[in-house]
Amino acid sequence: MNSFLLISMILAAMLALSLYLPLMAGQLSLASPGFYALGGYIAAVMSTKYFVVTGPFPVLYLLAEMAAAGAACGVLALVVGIPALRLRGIYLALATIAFVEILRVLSLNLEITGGAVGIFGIPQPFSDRGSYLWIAIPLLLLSMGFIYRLERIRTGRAFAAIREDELAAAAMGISPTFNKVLAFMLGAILAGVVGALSAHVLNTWNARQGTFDSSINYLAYVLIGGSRTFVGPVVGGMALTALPELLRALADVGGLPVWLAEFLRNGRLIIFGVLIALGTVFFPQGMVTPELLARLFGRRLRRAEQVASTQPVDHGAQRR
Amino acid sequence: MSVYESPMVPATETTTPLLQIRDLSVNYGGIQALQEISLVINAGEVVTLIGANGAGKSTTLRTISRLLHPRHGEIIYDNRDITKLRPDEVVRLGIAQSAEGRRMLTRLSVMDNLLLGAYTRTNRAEIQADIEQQFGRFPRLKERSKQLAGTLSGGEQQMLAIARALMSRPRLLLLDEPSLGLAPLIVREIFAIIRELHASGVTILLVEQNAQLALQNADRGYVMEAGRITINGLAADLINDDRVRKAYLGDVPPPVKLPPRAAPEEKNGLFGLR
Amino acid sequence: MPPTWEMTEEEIRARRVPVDEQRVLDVRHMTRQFGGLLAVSNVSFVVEKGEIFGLIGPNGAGKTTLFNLITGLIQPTSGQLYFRGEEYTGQRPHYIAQKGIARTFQNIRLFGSLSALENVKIARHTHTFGGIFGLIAGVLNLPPAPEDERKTTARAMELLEMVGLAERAHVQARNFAYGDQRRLEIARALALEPRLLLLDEPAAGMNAQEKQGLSDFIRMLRDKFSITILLIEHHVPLVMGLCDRIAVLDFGQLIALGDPRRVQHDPAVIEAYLGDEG
Amino acid sequence: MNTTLILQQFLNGLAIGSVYAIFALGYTLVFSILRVINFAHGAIFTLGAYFTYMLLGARFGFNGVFANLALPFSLPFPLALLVGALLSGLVGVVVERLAFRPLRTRGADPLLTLVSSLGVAVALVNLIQYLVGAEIYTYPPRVLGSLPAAVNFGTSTLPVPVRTVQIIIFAVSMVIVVLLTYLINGTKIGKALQAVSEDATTASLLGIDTDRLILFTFFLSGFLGGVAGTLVGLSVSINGPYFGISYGLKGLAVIVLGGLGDIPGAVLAGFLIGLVESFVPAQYVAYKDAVAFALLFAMLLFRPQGLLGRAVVQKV
Repeated sequence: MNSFLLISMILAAMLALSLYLPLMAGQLSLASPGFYALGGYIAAVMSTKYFVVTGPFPVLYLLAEMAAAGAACGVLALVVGIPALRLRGIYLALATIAFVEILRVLSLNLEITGGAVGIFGIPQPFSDRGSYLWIAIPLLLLSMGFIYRLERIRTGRAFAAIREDELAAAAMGISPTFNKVLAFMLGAILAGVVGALSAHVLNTWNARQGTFDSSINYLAYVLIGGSRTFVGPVVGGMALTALPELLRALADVGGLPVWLAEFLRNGRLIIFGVLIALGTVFFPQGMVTPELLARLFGRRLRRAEQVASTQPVDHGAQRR
Repeated sequence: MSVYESPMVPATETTTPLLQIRDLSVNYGGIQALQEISLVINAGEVVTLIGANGAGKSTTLRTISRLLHPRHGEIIYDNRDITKLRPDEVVRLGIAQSAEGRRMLTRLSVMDNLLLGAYTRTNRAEIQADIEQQFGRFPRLKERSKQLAGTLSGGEQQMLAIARALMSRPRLLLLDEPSLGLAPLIVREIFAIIRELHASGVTILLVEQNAQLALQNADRGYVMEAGRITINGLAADLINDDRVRKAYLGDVPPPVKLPPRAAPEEKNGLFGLR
Repeated sequence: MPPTWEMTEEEIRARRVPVDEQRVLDVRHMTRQFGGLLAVSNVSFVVEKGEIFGLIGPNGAGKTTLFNLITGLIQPTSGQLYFRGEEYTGQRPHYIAQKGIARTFQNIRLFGSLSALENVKIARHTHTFGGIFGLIAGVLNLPPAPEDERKTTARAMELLEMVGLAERAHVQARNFAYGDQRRLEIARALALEPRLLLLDEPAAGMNAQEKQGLSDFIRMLRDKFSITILLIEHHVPLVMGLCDRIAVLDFGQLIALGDPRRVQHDPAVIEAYLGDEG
Repeated sequence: MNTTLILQQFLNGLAIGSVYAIFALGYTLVFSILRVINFAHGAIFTLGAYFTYMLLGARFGFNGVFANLALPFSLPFPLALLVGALLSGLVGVVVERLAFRPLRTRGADPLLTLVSSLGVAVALVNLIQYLVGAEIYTYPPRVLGSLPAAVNFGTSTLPVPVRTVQIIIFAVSMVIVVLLTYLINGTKIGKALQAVSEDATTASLLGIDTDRLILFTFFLSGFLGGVAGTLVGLSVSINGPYFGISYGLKGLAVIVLGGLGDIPGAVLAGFLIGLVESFVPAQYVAYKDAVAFALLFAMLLFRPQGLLGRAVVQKV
C-alpha cells in the first residue's frame, strides 16, 4: 500500500471524527469541510508568507501552524455556533452547508487565499510523503484517545443526554447551548488541525478543498462506519477512502475479462456509489457497533464489570 | 353500577367467529411481546382486552391491523387468513382501528380527517350520508368541521378518532385505550358512544387499562399479563373474579359520590342509530 | 384581569418580599397564551416548604403547561415566579434545574438508549466539577475528576438501590417496563438534589397495587430528602389521600385551592371535574 | 442604471429564477411527503436532459460506451420531452425502491436516507460519465421549430430581448405549480399524501396504501426533474454529468428559503434568488454565488419556517 493512500485514509478518519464530535451532542453539522479548508489556508499562508525558511521546513513550524489553525477554527466555531446551533436536525445541516459554501466563495475571491488558483508550493518538512505518517498517526491516536475519555466523563454524558433528549437534559441542569457549542468547537478544532496538516501533505491548497460534496462524504464515513461509537467513523473514513483505490487495483488483477477490467477502471465510482447505498440498507447501524466491539473485546468488559460489583467505578464503557 | 345491560353473546362452538387469533407470537423491540395468544370475537360482541401497561394489549391490536408482523401464528377474519396482508388491505376487508393516543392528522381539518376515514370507499353520496351520521352522533365535531384537528381538545380528538374509524364502515372496530388521558366526564361520554355502537351491531375489540370501565361495557373479556392471555370469560364474571379484582381493579373507592348517571337510551335523538 | 391598583400593590409586595425559605414556590399571576387560547390564565398560588401539593383538573386544563412554565420550558406571557423568595421568571430550564427544581415528565422522557445508571449520573451534572477545565481534567483523568466520577457513580447507585433498580443498572432505559421507567425518572430527578420536585402524572399507567405503593413512596421521598413536592395526577383517590393541599385548574384558571376535603366538596370542582349530570 | 437595463436585469432574474424554481419543485415534493432530502434528484434532473437529447435522435460524443451512437429515429421535441420525463419518473421509482423503501420499512434513521440517496447520486453521475463521457452536449438546433429565438420586451431602439426558451421555462414552472397545488390540496390523492406526510402509520390504518403513494410521489418528482433537466439543458446545454449536481446545491437553498416542503414557497424563493443574483452590482459579481447561501443562512436563523410558512408551536 502506498503511503499517500495511508495518509489520506488517516486524514479521512479524523475528518469523520470531526463530524462525529458534534453528533455526540446530537448536532448534525456538516461544517467540517469549511473548517478543514480554513485550517489549510492558515497553514498555507503562514508557511508561504511568514515562515519562509531555506532548506527543509521545520516540523515545529508545522505544529505551530496546526495549533494556530485549531485555535482560529475554534474561535470561528464559537462565533458561528452560538446563533446556528439554535437550529435543529436537517435545518442545522443546511445552515452549515451554507456556511461551507460562503467560505468557499470567499476563498475563491480573496487575494490572500490566491483566488481561484489557490496557494501552491507549500514547503515540505520531509523529503518523502511517508514521513507525514509520523505526525498523522499520533494525531489520530490522540483524537481517538480524547474521544474515548470524553465519552466516559461528565461532559461526554452531557453530550449524550442532549443527543437523546435536549429538553430533558436541560431539565437535569445541563446547558444545551454551552454543550452544543462546545461539541461543535471541538469538531471544528479537529477539522482545522487536519486541514493544516493536509495543506502540507498536498503541497497545494485551493477552493476545491472542502466543498459541499465533502460534507456529504464525511457524513457517509460516519454513518457507514457506524455513528454509535467513535470507532465507526474511523473505520468508515478509512474504508471508504481506500475503496475506490481497491477497485482500481482489482482491475489490474490478471485474467479478468477485458470489459470487467475496463469497468473496474473507469466505472469504479459507480460501484462506490452503489456500495454506499447498499451499505446504508444492509448495515443501518454502520459497520462498527458498540455490540460488535463488546463481542470483540468482551472478555475485558466482563472483567471490568466484576470490578464494578465490588466497588463503584465508571461503567461508561457500556454506553450506547 | 351500570344502568346499561349488555346482551350476552357467549362464545360457543356453533357461532362462526368474526375474528379468530391462533397461537400468535410477536417480537417487538427485542422482547417477545406476545406469546402464543389465542382469542375469538363473535359478530356483534364487545370483547375487551385488559391488563397492565406493557402486557401486550396494543401489540395485539397493532398485529391485527398488520402494523406488526407476527413471528408465529395466524389471524383469521371472516374465514380468511389475513396474517400476510398489508394494513390498507385489512381496512378494506372491514377492520378499522382507532389507535392509542388518537393519532390525529393535525394539519388537516376535521372534515378532511373524516373523508380520509372513507378513503377505501368510492360512493360519494354514501360517504356524505355517513359524515352526516357521524355529525349526528358527535354534534361537537359538526361545530368544528372546518377546524384543524390539531386544535381540538383531547376528548374531541378521541371522538374524531372513533368517527374517522367508523367512516370505513367497519365490521370490526378496534379501540385502543379510548379513555387514555381524558377527564372522567369525557370518558363517560365516550363509553356511552361505545354502548351505542354495540347496540347498533358493530363488533368491537376494546383495549383498556381501566379494567372496571371496560368490563362494565363488554360482553366478554380477556386478561393479559406479560404477553400472555391468563384469564378469559364473561365480563360479568371477570368483574367478580378475585384474581382480576386483586390485580387490576384494586379496592380503591370511587373518589366522590357520583350523581346518578342518565341512561344513554334516553338520549336517542342525539345518537343517530344505524 | 385585576384592576391596575391591585397590580401595583403586588409589585410593591414583590419588592418587599424577604428571602422567605418557607415559601418554596410562589406563582404569581401566571398567564400563558397560545395563539388565541389562554392555556394558563392569571394563576397564583404558593407552595410551602415540606408540602405535598396536588394539581388536578380535567384534560386540557393547563396543568402540564403550568409545569412547563414553572420549569422554564416555556415562557409566560405575563406573571412572575419566585423560588425560595427569589424571582426567576424568564430563566432558562437548565438554570432553574441548577437552582433546585427537578421534574418528571407526563410521557416519560428518559435517555432511552443510555443505561439506567448513566441516566442518573447525568443528573449529577451540577454537582460535579465542570466547564472547560472540568473537561480537560476529565479527559486527562486529573483531580478532581477521578474522585468526582467515583462519587457520582456511588450516589447514582444509591438512588437506583432506593427505587429498586440497582440490579439492572446497566440495562438500557428503554428496555424497562413502564412502571420501572417512572421510578427511574424519579431517581434521576432526585439525583439533582432538588428542593422542589415536580411529578407529572406519576401514577399514569400503573395498576391499582402500584398506585397504592406510589403514595407511600412519595411520602417517603418527602421525609427522607426533606423536599417539597408538587404533583399533577389524574387519579383522584390517590391525590385526595396523598396531598396536603390541592389546587384545581379548569380551562387555565384556578377554580379551587385548599385541603383535599374542602376541594372534594367544592361545587365548582364537582361541576368542572366530575361533570354535573343532574 | 437606466430603466431598460433594470428591466433587462429583472427579466434575466426571472429567467434564472424560474430555472431554480423548476429544479426545486420535484426536490421539495419528495421532502414534503417523506421529510427527507433526496440527493439523487440532481442526478435524475441530469438524466432527464440526456434522455431527451437521445430521443431527439441526436448523436453522442467520442467518449464512453455509447460513443458515436444515436437512436435510429428522432422524436419531435414535445414528445421527446414527455417520454424523457416519463423515463426520468421511472428512474425516480427505481431509486425509491432501491434506496428509500428498504430503509423506510426498517424504520432507519432519516440521516441514513440522506447518505443512501447520496450513494445513488454518485452511482448515477458516474454511470452517465461511463456511458456518454464528460463532454458538453448541446441540443440540436431548431428543436423548437419555427419559434423565434428571442422575444423583445423593449422597443426596437432599446431592445430588451428574452430568449424564448426562458419564457417557456417560466411558463412551464407556473403551470406545474398550479397543477401541483391543485393535486395536493384539491384531490383525494393529495389529501392522502398529506396524511402520509404527517403520520404514515395513521394513514395506513385509514386504508391508504402508503408505499404506493410514496412511489407515486417519486415518479412525479422524477418526472418534474426530467422536464426541468430538459428545459435547462435546452437553455444552457448539458455541461457534463455533474450538470444537475451544480443546481442541486442552489436548489437546496431554494427549497429552504421557500420553507422545506412548501411548493408555492419554493417557486417564490427560486424567483427571489434569481432576482437578487441578477441585481448583484457588477464589482461584486464574483460573490454572486454566496448571495443565495447568505440568504439561506439568514433565513434559517430568523425565519426557519420559510417565506410563506407559519411558525410551528413546539409541543413539550
